[in-house]
Amino acid sequence: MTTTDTPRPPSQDGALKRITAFVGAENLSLIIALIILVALIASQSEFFFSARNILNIGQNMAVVGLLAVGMTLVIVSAGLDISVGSMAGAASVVCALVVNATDMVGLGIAGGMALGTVLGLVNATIITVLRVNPVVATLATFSAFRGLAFLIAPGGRPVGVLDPELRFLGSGRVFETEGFPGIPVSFLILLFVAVVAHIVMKTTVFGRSIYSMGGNPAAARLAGINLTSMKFRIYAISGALAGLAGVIVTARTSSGQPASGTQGLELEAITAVFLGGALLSGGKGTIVGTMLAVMLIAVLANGMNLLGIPTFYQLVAKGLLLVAAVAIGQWRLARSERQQAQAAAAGSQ
Amino acid sequence: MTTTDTPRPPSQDGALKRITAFVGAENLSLIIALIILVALIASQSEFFFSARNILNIGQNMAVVGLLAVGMTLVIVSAGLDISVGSMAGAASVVCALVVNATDMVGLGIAGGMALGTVLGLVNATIITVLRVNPVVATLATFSAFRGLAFLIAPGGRPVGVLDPELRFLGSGRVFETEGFPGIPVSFLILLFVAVVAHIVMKTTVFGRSIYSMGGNPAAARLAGINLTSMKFRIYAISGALAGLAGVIVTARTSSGQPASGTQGLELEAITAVFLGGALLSGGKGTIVGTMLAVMLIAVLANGMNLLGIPTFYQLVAKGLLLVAAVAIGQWRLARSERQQAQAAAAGSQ
Amino acid sequence: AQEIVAIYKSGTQQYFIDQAEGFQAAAEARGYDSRVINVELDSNLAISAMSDAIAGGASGIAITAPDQALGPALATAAADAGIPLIATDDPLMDEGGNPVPFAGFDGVAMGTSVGEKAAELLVESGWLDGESYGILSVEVQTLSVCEDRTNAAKEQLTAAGASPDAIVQVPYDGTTDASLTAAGPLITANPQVDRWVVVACNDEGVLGAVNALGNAGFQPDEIIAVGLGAYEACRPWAAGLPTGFKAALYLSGTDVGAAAANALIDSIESGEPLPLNTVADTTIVDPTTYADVMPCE
Amino acid sequence: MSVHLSIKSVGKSFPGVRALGNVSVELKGGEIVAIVGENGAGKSTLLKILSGDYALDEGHVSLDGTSLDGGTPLEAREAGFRLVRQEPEIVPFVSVLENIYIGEMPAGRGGRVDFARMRREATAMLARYGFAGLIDLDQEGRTLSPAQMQLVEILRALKPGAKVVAFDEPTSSLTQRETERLFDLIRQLKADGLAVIYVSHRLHEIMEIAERVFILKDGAPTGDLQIDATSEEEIVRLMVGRDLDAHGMRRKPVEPGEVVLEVEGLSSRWHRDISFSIRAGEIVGFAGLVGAGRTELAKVIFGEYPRTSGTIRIDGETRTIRTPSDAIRANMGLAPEDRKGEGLILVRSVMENASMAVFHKLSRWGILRQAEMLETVEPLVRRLDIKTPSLETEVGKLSGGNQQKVVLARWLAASPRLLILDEPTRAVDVGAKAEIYRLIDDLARSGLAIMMISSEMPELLSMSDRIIVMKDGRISEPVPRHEATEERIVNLALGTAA
Ligand SMILES: Nc1ncnc2c1ncn2[C@@H]1O[C@H](COP(=O)(O)OP(=O)(O)OP(=O)(O)O)[C@@H](O)[C@H]1O
Ligand SMILES: Nc1ncnc2c1ncn2[C@@H]1O[C@H](COP(=O)(O)OP(=O)(O)OP(=O)(O)O)[C@@H](O)[C@H]1O
Ligand SMILES: [Mg+2]
Ligand SMILES: [Mg+2]
Repeated sequence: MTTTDTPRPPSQDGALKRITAFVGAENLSLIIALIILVALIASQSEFFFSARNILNIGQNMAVVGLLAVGMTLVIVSAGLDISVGSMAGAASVVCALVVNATDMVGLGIAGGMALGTVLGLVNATIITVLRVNPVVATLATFSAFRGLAFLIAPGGRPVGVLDPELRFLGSGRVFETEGFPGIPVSFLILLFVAVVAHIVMKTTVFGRSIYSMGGNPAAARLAGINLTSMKFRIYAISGALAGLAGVIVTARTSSGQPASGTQGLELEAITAVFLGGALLSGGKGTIVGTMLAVMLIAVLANGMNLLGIPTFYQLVAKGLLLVAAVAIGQWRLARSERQQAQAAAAGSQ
Repeated sequence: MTTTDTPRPPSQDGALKRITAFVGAENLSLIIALIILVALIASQSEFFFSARNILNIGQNMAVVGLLAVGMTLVIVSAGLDISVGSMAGAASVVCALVVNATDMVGLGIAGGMALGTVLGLVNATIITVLRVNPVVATLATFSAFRGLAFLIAPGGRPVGVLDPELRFLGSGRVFETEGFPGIPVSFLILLFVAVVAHIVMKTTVFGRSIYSMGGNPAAARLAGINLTSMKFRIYAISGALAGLAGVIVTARTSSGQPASGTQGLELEAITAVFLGGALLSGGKGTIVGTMLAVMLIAVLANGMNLLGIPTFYQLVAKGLLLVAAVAIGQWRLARSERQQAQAAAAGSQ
Repeated sequence: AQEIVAIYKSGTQQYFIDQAEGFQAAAEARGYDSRVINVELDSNLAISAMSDAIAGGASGIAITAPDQALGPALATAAADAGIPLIATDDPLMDEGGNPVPFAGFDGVAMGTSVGEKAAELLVESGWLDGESYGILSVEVQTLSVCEDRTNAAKEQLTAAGASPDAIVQVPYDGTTDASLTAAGPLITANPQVDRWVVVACNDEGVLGAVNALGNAGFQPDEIIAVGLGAYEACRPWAAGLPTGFKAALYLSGTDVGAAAANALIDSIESGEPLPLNTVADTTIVDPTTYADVMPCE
Repeated sequence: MSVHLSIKSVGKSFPGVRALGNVSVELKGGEIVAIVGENGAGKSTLLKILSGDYALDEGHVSLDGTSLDGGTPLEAREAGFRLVRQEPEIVPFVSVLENIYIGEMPAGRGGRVDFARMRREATAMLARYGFAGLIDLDQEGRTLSPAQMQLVEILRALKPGAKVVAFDEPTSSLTQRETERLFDLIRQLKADGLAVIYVSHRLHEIMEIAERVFILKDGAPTGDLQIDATSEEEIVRLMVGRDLDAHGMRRKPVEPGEVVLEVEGLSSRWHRDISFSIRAGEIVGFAGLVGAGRTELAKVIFGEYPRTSGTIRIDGETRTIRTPSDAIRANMGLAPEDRKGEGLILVRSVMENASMAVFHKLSRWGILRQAEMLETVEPLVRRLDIKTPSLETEVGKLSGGNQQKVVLARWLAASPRLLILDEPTRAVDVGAKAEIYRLIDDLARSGLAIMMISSEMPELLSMSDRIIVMKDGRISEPVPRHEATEERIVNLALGTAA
């Protein structure tokens, strides 16, 4: 039997079982892939396990991670949002402009996220009011929002921004002590967002309704779920998180980047969500799975950089990793179903 | 009611109706969008209608067009192939290498298409044997095949190839006469492929089975359609056409391009297929619709270049066009359904 | 052994492939380990690569940033880690607006060389008087380091007497195919022009436009195309084919890579700060001279 | 032609359940054998094994000497086994014609489909079996009504080469008249020397059409009897393991209360000027032929389809109902007839499906309360006797009847004022049916108004306080319970003089 996402009443199982229950049996294969990968890299590079490097990985996850969290909501609801990278680019520019104009980092963050939210609402409007399917709609805004980002940026050029507070957001660390390099702020932001999203998806009416509408929109509507308003909320959240990702790009690069730094992110985020176990047809997928997938991809990228593997081999390795991670999962699923059926047959004999 | 794809017995309707029947009612909106666009551009530039420019558009359609034809098969079968651009890149390199080594253009074409086919079979294997969902599988090979393309190319560099015959394939024209600039060879290739694909999709057992398996895989499987072998054939075709597109890239740019020349092509092709009326969930989509969409996009790009519109505005305009084209279609559909309902209501009074 | 790291904005362009080779060869010659990280024009990845390199124990870093706005972030990261940083190809500024040590030639210098050569050929051709000529400037308008090059080239051309009205901007994405696609209609839209000058941010851009001109029926002697990189330009030259490529700026990526590595190692070994400018040579090549300074494959 | 289907010691398990164990049965040409059993007894599983859909775990199956043990759907079909599935599988965007020939289109030169031949054969088939006029061969699959989908399934099975035709609950979406037509068809198949397997929960149908009945309980055979030598009571006892009133119940009339639902002058794309009302405690049955527009009426009232005019009042208050969520807020519930397409989220759990419509009631500040969810769903699962390995099981893995019960559980959880039931006992076994009747009765007695659309005449007659007959988007005067006879209803439905 596959797991569902409804929490079960707490049982008296061992810690291992509880971990399995939390990450979901399907995600075990991601963990296995992660462990193998870590072992491989660590055996080749003494630096991998340095505290600094581990935290580094955390920091590098932030941008894709934020987009992937939003994308999880969208894909579970049976939609798709190809415009996230472009929204992040536009938000990055707006954040830089606002911080330069006002010297207030809070306003910059708010500005970036507000723009992302508005652009997300634009996506939702095109999808619901104009009834354009989400792939075409967000392919269209993927292009339009990118153009917008360049139009916002004066002269279409990156907007430098040197505010140290903003920098802190991108590359600062907290809890720094002797011997411990501290935890990156951007990673904490991602962690916070992911935990909130996890709770929302698991336990709230909104979250469960996303699963319902993704699994069967007709049934969800007849059960009283307002698909239109759900879509507005989901795409707005995806946009807001893309905006936040854009803010972090600005903070990390100390410049508002209309495109560079946010290109190709949509494929990265989509990859993570599907690798994390979501279904194209909707109704399935978890934040935990997505975050594991983001981590797997980030560890791979970090490890390959540590080991100095040439770009071409990196590309091939990334492809192989994706296939392997999913294939392991499929193989385990098939095996466990076979075993359970055998158990059932034996039990009733 | 929307049209079905089953040919009906020929009726005595006028030519207009027959055209509508051929392009499909849904595609009328694409034609409307195309006409508006052409009128707009032509009103701004006297050169748009020059024979040379029209043929230019045809020539520029070839690469994306070939990918989009293959993608139509894939998407109608409820799959997705994100690796087409990467396959084209690898095939482009192989074609250049083969032509340089043997001086035989035919062998180069065959080599490029053969590589594409093999890579397509790799995709199919990952999807069917390892049971990885098509999005993840081809996102993985999108990366892996790109790496492969660079690894094939000596030193990862573009492979120059100056064979005039090959060049003819990319930029040659036939039927050139006084006053008429001729028809580009690459456009003729696309046209031939599209017509064959159209016939296959409309009238053959293979084509009809693609619609069945995409529309309802369970029904198709239970009816004895071998989904595995279908997928092998479909992804192989997509690969072969990507290979051919790669060959044309080589011919156009007189060099085997491992990546440049083929970047972002997957999104272009996917855009065209969805704009042409296909559904993400499969079972729907036509070659005619896809080709109209490819044409619409090519005309837009050409027109904007003709008018010297800067990149930023081009990006926005492309987004708006996509939304408009689909929204027109949706609006027409809604209107016709409303009218039918009113007619039904009136009729039963 | 100590390790030095090079970060390049693109690992799929020949120029950076050469640079990586030069960098690694020079490091090896002096007994150092080296690593190369490519970030494919992604600013965010560049920051990640920088911190990966530092976390991986790099003793010195050379970087060609995808965007010059990254300067302060990169300079601060290196300063915090206490390791030398050298900018290659595109100069960077730190937070205080001071230049980061630099090796290579910057975009403005490249564009200026190309522009100068194109202007020279244009003046020689005599098109300036009488002929109806146009200038195709093939630009990645979304990339500031590209705009620097084409802007500088255009400046040189107009300074030499070319009319600004003759300039036609061709937007592309850095690839040959995109340049070819975009140039076609613009050539059509200027039927009065019967002679063309072509400049771009890279050889791919020039090649695409030259192919488009060929498609439109222009003969090689009706085209003055000046490449940037020379790796595409040299092919027809080597094959002895007539071509619109009349000259090209050859940049020795290998030299820049080696110069950066050597500068870093000198600084590590001596403890002295890096020199502000480590200059490498650029050469304008043409069909008769290229073979002396560059390989062509 | 001599047909011989042999099933020997077949067993099949799924994760968590043993669906079939040691099942053996023989079948010969010219025979009509019924298979009966409770929901989840394994009937569909057996048929799916025969049709090559599932692989069997143990045992042997052969048809006329051809082994089908490891058979694929193609091999089973070519050997002559045809299955009319319980849940029709329709391809949405292709024509009915192609839907019928899916997987075996006649090919001419170059793999080109011979559409003309297909059309000829299909038209002939429609005429031969009396289905002409019921379906348009050029219609797209997605526009079909459930009954028409069933017809497509049947036509698929009847293509040449059939030796054994198995019907898995074919009448669950058919009306009386269509059922009779189907029986004519089955008799014709028998006369042609084919073997027929007939699975149904409607015992009276089985008594009428079958010659033998094979009974399954929890995956194991409990009887293989000649119809002449048995009775409905005995069959039921073998099915459920105890005595049960197989005829359901005759509902005792209650004194109706205040008017709950008032529909006035309602018109829509399908309907003209419809007015009726339902009182608290009242069950109003809706009869009609397939295509009469009953399902659409339910959906118009529920806000799923637009209405062009008319008002809807609940408890005397005019409510604006534009979407189903408006309807739910107005205290309505709708259990749709197409449970797979519109009722259930197959990839989600029983728990979620059952609590979906009341998420808001089970939450505080938007956060769902697990304990309350469990408290709501668990008793319902027990009360409806839903057979599921756990509350977390995906609904798609339950048997057809149990799926239907999950839909009902959802609306019981919502405790609405008006409950619209569209074919509520479609594909539900006798035991559960009696249980559902009792539930509906209970609900009515507790003050609910119930609108019950059904194509099962006995069910309508025994459960309804009044019956409204629908024809071509218009309704008849309500027929009160004491005046309702089968004849009168059928005449109204057909438009023949009453
Ligand atoms: N694909 C599957 N995966 C897991 N369990 C299944 C699957 N298909 C059927 N089952 C289980 O096997 C058992 C038998 O189911 P089956 O569909 O054969 O019952 P049935 O007799 O046809 O019932 P009904 O009258 O409700 O249609 C049930 O417990 C069901 O939950
Ligand atoms: N989505 C749709 N689009 C167009 N027409 C439809 C659609 N759904 C149903 N119809 C048509 O509306 C009419 C009534 O439909 P339907 O057969 O569901 O009625 P019904 O009275 O509910 O019958 P049943 O006894 O099957 O429940 C039919 O003519 C049908 O073809
Ligand atoms: Mg069943
Ligand atoms: Mg109905």
